[in-house]
Amino acid sequence: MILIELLQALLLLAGVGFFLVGTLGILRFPDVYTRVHALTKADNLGLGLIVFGLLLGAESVPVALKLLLVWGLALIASATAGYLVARAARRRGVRPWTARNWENS
Amino acid sequence: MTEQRHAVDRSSRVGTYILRLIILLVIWWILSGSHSDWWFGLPLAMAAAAASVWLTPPARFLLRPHQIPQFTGFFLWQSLLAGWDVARRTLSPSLPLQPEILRLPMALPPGAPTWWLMLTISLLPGTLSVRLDPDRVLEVHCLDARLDVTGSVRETEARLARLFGVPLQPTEAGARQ
Amino acid sequence: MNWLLETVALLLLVTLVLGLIRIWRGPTIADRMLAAQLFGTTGVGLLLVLAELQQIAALRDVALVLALLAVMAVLAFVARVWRKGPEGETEEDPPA
Amino acid sequence: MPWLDLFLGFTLCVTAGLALIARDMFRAVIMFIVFGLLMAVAWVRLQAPDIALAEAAIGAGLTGVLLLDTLGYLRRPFGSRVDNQDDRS
Repeated sequence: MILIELLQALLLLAGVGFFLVGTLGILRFPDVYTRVHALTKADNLGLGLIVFGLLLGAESVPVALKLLLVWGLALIASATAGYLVARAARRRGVRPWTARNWENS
Repeated sequence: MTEQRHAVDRSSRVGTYILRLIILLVIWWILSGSHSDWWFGLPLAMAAAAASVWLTPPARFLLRPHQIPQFTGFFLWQSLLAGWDVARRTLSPSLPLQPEILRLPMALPPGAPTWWLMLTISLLPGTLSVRLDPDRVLEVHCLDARLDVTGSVRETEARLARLFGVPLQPTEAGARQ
Repeated sequence: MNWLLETVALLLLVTLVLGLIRIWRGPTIADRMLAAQLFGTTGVGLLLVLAELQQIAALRDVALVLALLAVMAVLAFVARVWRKGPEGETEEDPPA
Repeated sequence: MPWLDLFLGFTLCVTAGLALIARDMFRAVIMFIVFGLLMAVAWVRLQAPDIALAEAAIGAGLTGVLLLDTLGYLRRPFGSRVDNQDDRS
Protein backbone atom coordinates (compact mmCIF):
# COMPACT_ATOMS: atom_id res chain seq x y z
CA MET A 1 0.00 0.00 0.00
CA ILE A 2 2.74 2.40 0.99
CA LEU A 3 4.55 1.43 -2.18
CA ILE A 4 1.61 2.49 -4.31
CA GLU A 5 1.38 5.83 -2.54
CA LEU A 6 5.08 6.38 -3.04
CA LEU A 7 4.77 5.62 -6.74
CA GLN A 8 1.78 7.93 -6.95
CA ALA A 9 3.70 10.76 -5.31
CA LEU A 10 6.60 10.18 -7.66
CA LEU A 11 4.38 10.27 -10.75
CA LEU A 12 2.55 13.41 -9.61
CA LEU A 13 5.74 15.29 -8.85
CA ALA A 14 7.32 14.21 -12.13
CA GLY A 15 4.19 15.42 -13.93
CA VAL A 16 4.41 18.83 -12.31
CA GLY A 17 8.10 18.90 -13.18
CA PHE A 18 7.30 18.42 -16.84
CA PHE A 19 4.65 21.15 -16.70
CA LEU A 20 7.26 23.50 -15.26
CA VAL A 21 9.72 22.50 -17.96
CA GLY A 22 7.11 23.06 -20.66
CA THR A 23 6.40 26.56 -19.42
CA LEU A 24 10.09 27.27 -19.12
CA GLY A 25 10.50 26.07 -22.69
CA ILE A 26 7.75 28.42 -23.84
CA LEU A 27 9.68 31.23 -22.18
CA ARG A 28 13.16 30.30 -23.35
CA PHE A 29 12.72 28.91 -26.86
CA PRO A 30 13.41 31.38 -29.66
CA ASP A 31 10.45 31.18 -32.05
CA VAL A 32 6.89 29.97 -32.53
CA TYR A 33 7.79 26.58 -33.98
CA THR A 34 10.18 25.58 -31.22
CA ARG A 35 7.67 26.78 -28.62
CA VAL A 36 5.04 24.50 -30.13
CA HIS A 37 7.50 21.65 -29.58
CA ALA A 38 7.87 22.55 -25.91
CA LEU A 39 4.14 22.92 -25.46
CA THR A 40 2.92 19.74 -27.08
CA LYS A 41 5.58 17.39 -25.81
CA ALA A 42 6.39 18.47 -22.28
CA ASP A 43 2.85 19.36 -21.29
CA ASN A 44 1.23 16.24 -22.62
CA LEU A 45 3.78 14.11 -20.86
CA GLY A 46 3.19 16.12 -17.67
CA LEU A 47 -0.57 15.64 -17.91
CA GLY A 48 -0.05 11.96 -18.69
CA LEU A 49 2.10 11.41 -15.63
CA ILE A 50 -0.41 13.21 -13.42
CA VAL A 51 -3.23 11.12 -14.92
CA PHE A 52 -1.34 7.89 -14.27
CA GLY A 53 -0.53 9.05 -10.76
CA LEU A 54 -4.21 9.69 -10.04
CA LEU A 55 -5.11 6.45 -11.80
CA LEU A 56 -3.39 4.45 -9.08
CA GLY A 57 -5.78 5.89 -6.52
CA ALA A 58 -8.93 5.72 -8.64
CA GLU A 59 -11.89 4.22 -6.82
CA SER A 60 -13.65 2.52 -9.74
CA VAL A 61 -13.13 1.45 -13.32
CA PRO A 62 -15.26 4.20 -14.92
CA VAL A 63 -13.32 6.83 -12.99
CA ALA A 64 -10.03 5.42 -14.22
CA LEU A 65 -11.32 5.26 -17.79
CA LYS A 66 -12.58 8.82 -17.52
CA LEU A 67 -9.12 9.98 -16.51
CA LEU A 68 -7.68 8.23 -19.55
CA LEU A 69 -10.39 9.76 -21.73
CA VAL A 70 -9.47 13.23 -20.51
CA TRP A 71 -5.83 12.56 -21.31
CA GLY A 72 -6.59 11.23 -24.76
CA LEU A 73 -8.75 14.23 -25.52
CA ALA A 74 -6.06 16.60 -24.31
CA LEU A 75 -3.48 14.81 -26.46
CA ILE A 76 -5.55 15.12 -29.62
CA ALA A 77 -6.49 18.69 -28.74
CA SER A 78 -3.00 19.96 -28.20
CA ALA A 79 -1.48 18.08 -31.14
CA THR A 80 -4.17 19.58 -33.36
CA ALA A 81 -3.74 23.03 -31.88
CA GLY A 82 0.03 22.89 -32.25
CA TYR A 83 -0.25 21.81 -35.88
CA LEU A 84 -2.78 24.52 -36.67
CA VAL A 85 -0.69 27.26 -35.09
CA ALA A 86 2.46 26.07 -36.84
CA ARG A 87 0.65 25.89 -40.18
CA ALA A 88 -0.82 29.37 -39.72
CA ALA A 89 2.61 30.73 -38.85
CA ARG A 90 4.12 29.08 -41.92
CA ARG A 91 1.39 30.47 -44.15
CA ARG A 92 1.89 33.90 -42.69
CA GLY A 93 5.53 33.60 -43.60
CA VAL A 94 7.03 33.51 -40.13
CA ARG A 95 10.59 32.40 -40.77
CA PRO A 96 11.86 29.63 -38.55
CA TRP A 97 14.66 30.54 -36.23
CA THR A 98 17.92 28.87 -37.08
CA ALA A 99 21.16 28.71 -35.17
CA ARG A 100 22.77 30.84 -37.86
CA ASN A 101 20.58 33.92 -38.17
CA TRP A 102 20.09 35.57 -34.83
CA GLU A 103 18.29 38.60 -36.16
CA ASN A 104 15.05 36.69 -36.58
CA SER A 105 14.27 36.03 -32.97
CA MET B 1 -5.85 3.47 -54.05
CA THR B 2 -8.56 5.63 -55.54
CA GLU B 3 -8.95 9.15 -54.26
CA GLN B 4 -12.69 9.63 -54.26
CA ARG B 5 -14.81 7.80 -51.78
CA HIS B 6 -17.32 6.11 -53.99
CA ALA B 7 -20.35 3.95 -53.53
CA VAL B 8 -20.21 3.00 -49.89
CA ASP B 9 -22.51 0.06 -49.89
CA ARG B 10 -25.28 -0.39 -47.43
CA SER B 11 -23.77 -3.17 -45.38
CA SER B 12 -20.67 -1.15 -44.52
CA ARG B 13 -22.93 1.72 -43.48
CA VAL B 14 -24.80 -0.51 -41.05
CA GLY B 15 -21.57 -1.98 -39.76
CA THR B 16 -20.12 1.47 -39.18
CA TYR B 17 -23.29 2.49 -37.37
CA ILE B 18 -23.11 -0.46 -35.01
CA LEU B 19 -19.40 0.05 -34.36
CA ARG B 20 -19.82 3.73 -33.56
CA LEU B 21 -22.89 2.99 -31.44
CA ILE B 22 -20.85 0.60 -29.32
CA ILE B 23 -18.05 3.15 -28.92
CA LEU B 24 -20.53 5.86 -27.94
CA LEU B 25 -22.23 3.57 -25.43
CA VAL B 26 -18.87 2.83 -23.82
CA ILE B 27 -18.17 6.57 -23.64
CA TRP B 28 -21.59 7.12 -22.07
CA TRP B 29 -20.81 4.45 -19.52
CA ILE B 30 -17.51 6.15 -18.70
CA LEU B 31 -19.06 9.61 -18.48
CA SER B 32 -22.09 8.76 -16.38
CA GLY B 33 -20.17 6.60 -13.93
CA SER B 34 -21.72 4.07 -11.61
CA HIS B 35 -25.32 5.21 -11.90
CA SER B 36 -25.78 5.00 -15.64
CA ASP B 37 -29.21 6.03 -16.87
CA TRP B 38 -29.56 3.86 -19.91
CA TRP B 39 -33.07 5.03 -20.79
CA PHE B 40 -31.47 8.37 -21.60
CA GLY B 41 -28.08 7.26 -22.76
CA LEU B 42 -29.21 4.65 -25.28
CA PRO B 43 -31.44 6.92 -27.43
CA LEU B 44 -28.81 9.65 -27.20
CA ALA B 45 -26.04 7.32 -28.36
CA MET B 46 -28.24 6.03 -31.18
CA ALA B 47 -29.00 9.56 -32.36
CA ALA B 48 -25.35 10.55 -32.09
CA ALA B 49 -24.21 7.49 -34.03
CA ALA B 50 -26.79 8.20 -36.74
CA ALA B 51 -25.63 11.80 -36.95
CA SER B 52 -22.00 10.75 -37.15
CA VAL B 53 -22.68 8.28 -39.97
CA TRP B 54 -24.62 10.98 -41.76
CA LEU B 55 -21.96 13.67 -41.30
CA THR B 56 -18.81 11.56 -41.58
CA PRO B 57 -19.10 8.75 -44.09
CA PRO B 58 -17.86 5.33 -43.04
CA ALA B 59 -14.09 5.17 -42.75
CA ARG B 60 -12.20 3.33 -45.42
CA PHE B 61 -9.48 2.51 -42.94
CA LEU B 62 -10.02 0.49 -39.83
CA LEU B 63 -7.61 -0.09 -36.99
CA ARG B 64 -6.51 -3.66 -36.64
CA PRO B 65 -7.31 -4.51 -33.02
CA HIS B 66 -4.41 -6.86 -32.40
CA GLN B 67 -1.95 -4.11 -33.38
CA ILE B 68 -3.35 -1.53 -30.95
CA PRO B 69 -1.40 -2.59 -27.81
CA GLN B 70 1.86 -2.62 -29.70
CA PHE B 71 1.28 0.83 -31.12
CA THR B 72 0.15 2.18 -27.76
CA GLY B 73 3.32 0.92 -26.15
CA PHE B 74 5.44 2.49 -28.87
CA PHE B 75 3.55 5.75 -28.53
CA LEU B 76 3.82 5.93 -24.73
CA TRP B 77 7.52 5.16 -24.74
CA GLN B 78 8.21 7.67 -27.50
CA SER B 79 6.24 10.43 -25.78
CA LEU B 80 8.25 9.79 -22.63
CA LEU B 81 11.42 10.18 -24.68
CA ALA B 82 9.99 13.32 -26.31
CA GLY B 83 9.24 14.99 -22.99
CA TRP B 84 12.67 14.06 -21.69
CA ASP B 85 14.31 15.42 -24.83
CA VAL B 86 12.52 18.77 -24.54
CA ALA B 87 13.30 18.94 -20.82
CA ARG B 88 16.99 18.31 -21.45
CA ARG B 89 17.17 21.04 -24.08
CA THR B 90 15.20 23.53 -22.00
CA LEU B 91 17.22 23.06 -18.86
CA SER B 92 20.67 23.11 -20.40
CA PRO B 93 22.05 26.66 -20.21
CA SER B 94 23.33 26.80 -23.78
CA LEU B 95 19.92 25.89 -25.28
CA PRO B 96 21.14 23.30 -27.82
CA LEU B 97 18.78 23.79 -30.74
CA GLN B 98 19.37 23.47 -34.42
CA PRO B 99 15.89 23.73 -35.94
CA GLU B 100 15.29 22.99 -39.56
CA ILE B 101 12.32 22.30 -41.80
CA LEU B 102 12.45 19.05 -43.73
CA ARG B 103 10.24 18.05 -46.61
CA LEU B 104 9.24 14.41 -46.55
CA PRO B 105 7.08 12.72 -49.18
CA MET B 106 4.27 10.71 -47.63
CA ALA B 107 4.12 7.00 -48.15
CA LEU B 108 0.81 6.46 -46.37
CA PRO B 109 -2.49 6.69 -48.26
CA PRO B 110 -4.40 9.95 -47.79
CA GLY B 111 -7.14 10.18 -45.20
CA ALA B 112 -7.08 8.83 -41.69
CA PRO B 113 -3.58 7.24 -41.79
CA THR B 114 -1.99 10.52 -42.87
CA TRP B 115 -3.82 12.46 -40.18
CA TRP B 116 -2.71 9.97 -37.58
CA LEU B 117 0.86 10.32 -38.76
CA MET B 118 0.73 14.10 -38.57
CA LEU B 119 -0.73 14.07 -35.08
CA THR B 120 1.59 11.34 -33.86
CA ILE B 121 4.85 12.81 -35.03
CA SER B 122 3.91 16.10 -33.38
CA LEU B 123 4.07 14.21 -30.10
CA LEU B 124 7.27 12.32 -30.87
CA PRO B 125 10.79 13.51 -30.04
CA GLY B 126 12.00 16.50 -31.98
CA THR B 127 9.41 16.55 -34.77
CA LEU B 128 6.39 18.71 -35.52
CA SER B 129 4.22 18.54 -38.62
CA VAL B 130 3.81 21.99 -40.10
CA ARG B 131 2.08 21.69 -43.44
CA LEU B 132 0.85 19.11 -45.89
CA ASP B 133 1.34 20.11 -49.52
CA PRO B 134 -1.27 19.13 -52.09
CA ASP B 135 1.34 16.89 -53.73
CA ARG B 136 1.56 14.94 -50.48
CA VAL B 137 4.82 16.30 -49.18
CA LEU B 138 4.80 16.87 -45.45
CA GLU B 139 6.79 19.72 -44.00
CA VAL B 140 8.29 18.66 -40.71
CA HIS B 141 9.89 21.09 -38.30
CA CYS B 142 12.56 19.41 -36.26
CA LEU B 143 14.22 20.70 -33.14
CA ASP B 144 17.61 19.31 -33.94
CA ALA B 145 18.64 18.56 -37.50
CA ARG B 146 21.56 16.51 -36.21
CA LEU B 147 19.18 13.75 -35.17
CA ASP B 148 17.92 11.14 -37.59
CA VAL B 149 14.52 12.73 -38.08
CA THR B 150 13.78 11.06 -41.40
CA GLY B 151 14.43 7.65 -39.92
CA SER B 152 12.11 8.14 -36.96
CA VAL B 153 9.32 9.49 -39.16
CA ARG B 154 9.75 6.51 -41.46
CA GLU B 155 9.55 4.15 -38.52
CA THR B 156 6.34 5.77 -37.29
CA GLU B 157 4.99 5.52 -40.81
CA ALA B 158 5.75 1.80 -40.96
CA ARG B 159 4.11 1.22 -37.59
CA LEU B 160 1.00 3.13 -38.66
CA ALA B 161 0.86 1.13 -41.87
CA ARG B 162 0.87 -2.01 -39.77
CA LEU B 163 -1.77 -0.54 -37.43
CA PHE B 164 -4.13 0.24 -40.29
CA GLY B 165 -3.13 -2.72 -42.41
CA VAL B 166 -2.40 -0.61 -45.47
CA PRO B 167 0.51 -0.86 -47.88
CA LEU B 168 3.19 1.82 -47.98
CA GLN B 169 3.54 3.47 -51.33
CA PRO B 170 7.16 3.46 -52.41
CA THR B 171 8.71 6.93 -52.34
CA GLU B 172 12.10 8.23 -53.13
CA ALA B 173 14.27 8.77 -50.10
CA GLY B 174 13.30 11.82 -48.04
CA ALA B 175 14.41 14.92 -49.87
CA ARG B 176 16.17 17.37 -47.64
CA GLN B 177 15.65 21.03 -48.29
CA MET C 1 -1.49 12.40 0.82
CA ASN C 2 -3.48 15.63 0.85
CA TRP C 3 -0.51 17.86 1.42
CA LEU C 4 1.09 16.34 -1.64
CA LEU C 5 -1.95 17.02 -3.81
CA GLU C 6 -2.08 20.57 -2.49
CA THR C 7 1.57 21.12 -3.28
CA VAL C 8 1.03 19.76 -6.77
CA ALA C 9 -1.95 22.09 -7.30
CA LEU C 10 0.03 25.07 -6.04
CA LEU C 11 2.95 24.28 -8.34
CA LEU C 12 0.58 24.00 -11.30
CA LEU C 13 -0.75 27.46 -10.47
CA VAL C 14 2.81 28.77 -10.33
CA THR C 15 3.33 27.33 -13.82
CA LEU C 16 0.27 29.21 -15.00
CA VAL C 17 1.62 32.48 -13.66
CA LEU C 18 4.94 31.93 -15.42
CA GLY C 19 3.01 31.41 -18.64
CA LEU C 20 1.50 34.87 -18.23
CA ILE C 21 4.91 36.33 -19.05
CA ARG C 22 4.81 34.80 -22.53
CA ILE C 23 1.29 36.09 -23.09
CA TRP C 24 2.37 39.58 -22.14
CA ARG C 25 5.58 39.59 -24.16
CA GLY C 26 4.36 37.98 -27.37
CA PRO C 27 5.98 38.90 -29.75
CA THR C 28 3.60 37.50 -32.37
CA ILE C 29 0.01 36.82 -31.52
CA ALA C 30 0.59 33.14 -32.24
CA ASP C 31 2.84 33.02 -29.18
CA ARG C 32 0.04 34.43 -27.06
CA MET C 33 -2.39 31.90 -28.47
CA LEU C 34 0.03 29.09 -27.69
CA ALA C 35 0.34 30.25 -24.11
CA ALA C 36 -3.45 30.19 -23.85
CA GLN C 37 -3.42 26.60 -25.09
CA LEU C 38 -0.80 25.84 -22.46
CA PHE C 39 -3.16 27.25 -19.86
CA GLY C 40 -5.85 24.90 -21.08
CA THR C 41 -3.66 21.83 -20.58
CA THR C 42 -2.42 23.01 -17.21
CA GLY C 43 -5.97 23.84 -16.17
CA VAL C 44 -7.07 20.31 -17.04
CA GLY C 45 -4.30 18.88 -14.87
CA LEU C 46 -5.16 21.27 -12.05
CA LEU C 47 -8.84 20.31 -12.14
CA LEU C 48 -8.02 16.60 -12.09
CA VAL C 49 -5.78 17.07 -9.06
CA LEU C 50 -8.45 19.15 -7.32
CA ALA C 51 -11.05 16.47 -8.04
CA GLU C 52 -8.93 14.03 -6.07
CA LEU C 53 -8.09 16.55 -3.35
CA GLN C 54 -11.62 17.75 -2.68
CA GLN C 55 -13.31 14.45 -3.54
CA ILE C 56 -15.67 16.01 -6.07
CA ALA C 57 -16.11 13.59 -8.95
CA ALA C 58 -17.89 16.19 -11.08
CA LEU C 59 -14.63 18.08 -11.48
CA ARG C 60 -13.42 15.43 -13.89
CA ASP C 61 -16.31 16.41 -16.14
CA VAL C 62 -15.27 20.04 -15.83
CA ALA C 63 -11.78 18.99 -16.91
CA LEU C 64 -13.25 17.16 -19.89
CA VAL C 65 -15.25 20.20 -20.96
CA LEU C 66 -12.20 22.40 -20.56
CA ALA C 67 -10.06 20.08 -22.67
CA LEU C 68 -12.68 20.23 -25.41
CA LEU C 69 -13.26 23.95 -25.37
CA ALA C 70 -9.69 25.15 -24.94
CA VAL C 71 -9.04 24.05 -28.53
CA MET C 72 -12.02 26.00 -29.76
CA ALA C 73 -10.21 29.25 -28.98
CA VAL C 74 -7.23 28.12 -31.06
CA LEU C 75 -9.54 27.08 -33.87
CA ALA C 76 -11.27 30.45 -33.85
CA PHE C 77 -7.89 32.13 -33.82
CA VAL C 78 -6.54 30.21 -36.79
CA ALA C 79 -9.74 30.40 -38.80
CA ARG C 80 -10.67 34.01 -38.12
CA VAL C 81 -7.86 36.15 -36.81
CA TRP C 82 -4.66 34.95 -38.36
CA ARG C 83 -5.47 33.70 -41.77
CA LYS C 84 -3.99 34.73 -45.05
CA GLY C 85 -5.09 34.16 -48.58
CA PRO C 86 -8.53 33.82 -50.14
CA GLU C 87 -11.38 32.08 -48.46
CA GLY C 88 -12.02 28.46 -49.20
CA GLU C 89 -8.36 27.63 -48.93
CA THR C 90 -8.78 24.68 -46.69
CA GLU C 91 -6.47 21.74 -46.64
CA GLU C 92 -6.89 18.54 -44.79
CA ASP C 93 -7.57 19.08 -41.14
CA PRO C 94 -6.90 16.35 -38.63
CA PRO C 95 -10.07 14.90 -37.15
CA ALA C 96 -10.70 16.56 -33.81
CA MET D 1 -3.54 25.32 4.00
CA PRO D 2 -4.64 28.68 2.57
CA TRP D 3 -1.63 29.13 0.30
CA LEU D 4 -3.38 27.72 -2.69
CA ASP D 5 -6.41 29.97 -2.27
CA LEU D 6 -4.36 33.04 -1.52
CA PHE D 7 -2.24 32.53 -4.58
CA LEU D 8 -5.31 31.84 -6.69
CA GLY D 9 -6.96 35.07 -5.55
CA PHE D 10 -3.78 37.01 -6.21
CA THR D 11 -3.50 35.56 -9.71
CA LEU D 12 -7.13 36.36 -10.42
CA CYS D 13 -6.54 39.99 -9.51
CA VAL D 14 -3.40 40.13 -11.64
CA THR D 15 -5.05 38.68 -14.75
CA ALA D 16 -8.10 40.91 -14.34
CA GLY D 17 -5.85 43.95 -14.02
CA LEU D 18 -3.75 42.96 -17.01
CA ALA D 19 -6.84 42.41 -19.13
CA LEU D 20 -7.98 45.91 -18.21
CA ILE D 21 -4.75 47.78 -18.81
CA ALA D 22 -3.70 45.96 -21.99
CA ARG D 23 -3.59 48.41 -24.89
CA ASP D 24 -3.49 45.66 -27.47
CA MET D 25 -6.88 44.07 -27.98
CA PHE D 26 -5.58 40.59 -28.63
CA ARG D 27 -3.58 40.61 -25.44
CA ALA D 28 -6.67 41.69 -23.53
CA VAL D 29 -8.76 38.88 -25.05
CA ILE D 30 -6.20 36.24 -24.14
CA MET D 31 -5.96 37.63 -20.63
CA PHE D 32 -9.73 37.42 -20.41
CA ILE D 33 -9.65 33.76 -21.45
CA VAL D 34 -7.05 33.05 -18.79
CA PHE D 35 -9.13 34.96 -16.27
CA GLY D 36 -12.13 32.79 -17.09
CA LEU D 37 -10.07 29.66 -16.62
CA LEU D 38 -8.79 30.79 -13.23
CA MET D 39 -12.30 31.84 -12.26
CA ALA D 40 -13.44 28.28 -12.94
CA VAL D 41 -10.74 27.02 -10.60
CA ALA D 42 -11.84 29.57 -8.02
CA TRP D 43 -15.41 28.25 -8.19
CA VAL D 44 -13.99 24.78 -7.65
CA ARG D 45 -12.22 25.95 -4.51
CA LEU D 46 -15.54 27.41 -3.33
CA GLN D 47 -17.08 23.93 -3.58
CA ALA D 48 -19.28 24.87 -6.54
CA PRO D 49 -18.45 22.43 -9.33
CA ASP D 50 -21.63 23.23 -11.25
CA ILE D 51 -20.75 26.90 -11.59
CA ALA D 52 -17.20 25.87 -12.40
CA LEU D 53 -18.52 23.79 -15.28
CA ALA D 54 -20.52 26.73 -16.61
CA GLU D 55 -17.58 29.08 -16.18
CA ALA D 56 -15.18 26.73 -17.95
CA ALA D 57 -17.59 26.29 -20.84
CA ILE D 58 -18.70 29.89 -21.18
CA GLY D 59 -15.87 31.95 -19.76
CA ALA D 60 -12.85 30.07 -21.02
CA GLY D 61 -14.46 28.57 -24.09
CA LEU D 62 -17.33 30.29 -25.82
CA THR D 63 -16.64 33.89 -24.85
CA GLY D 64 -13.06 33.49 -25.97
CA VAL D 65 -14.20 32.17 -29.34
CA LEU D 66 -16.71 34.98 -29.78
CA LEU D 67 -14.22 37.68 -28.81
CA LEU D 68 -11.56 36.28 -31.12
CA ASP D 69 -14.07 36.12 -33.94
CA THR D 70 -15.02 39.73 -33.37
CA LEU D 71 -11.37 40.69 -33.32
CA GLY D 72 -10.92 38.97 -36.67
CA TYR D 73 -13.69 41.11 -38.14
CA LEU D 74 -12.29 44.27 -36.61
CA ARG D 75 -8.80 43.67 -37.94
CA ARG D 76 -9.88 43.22 -41.50
CA PRO D 77 -9.95 46.44 -43.46
CA PHE D 78 -13.25 47.38 -45.06
CA GLY D 79 -13.95 45.84 -48.42
CA SER D 80 -11.04 43.45 -48.46
CA ARG D 81 -11.07 39.82 -47.69
CA VAL D 82 -7.37 39.49 -47.07
CA ASP D 83 -5.88 40.41 -43.75
CA ASN D 84 -2.41 41.72 -44.40
CA GLN D 85 -1.73 43.79 -41.34
CA ASP D 86 1.51 43.54 -39.57
CA ASP D 87 0.91 41.15 -36.76
CA ARG D 88 3.80 42.17 -34.58
CA SER D 89 1.94 44.27 -32.12
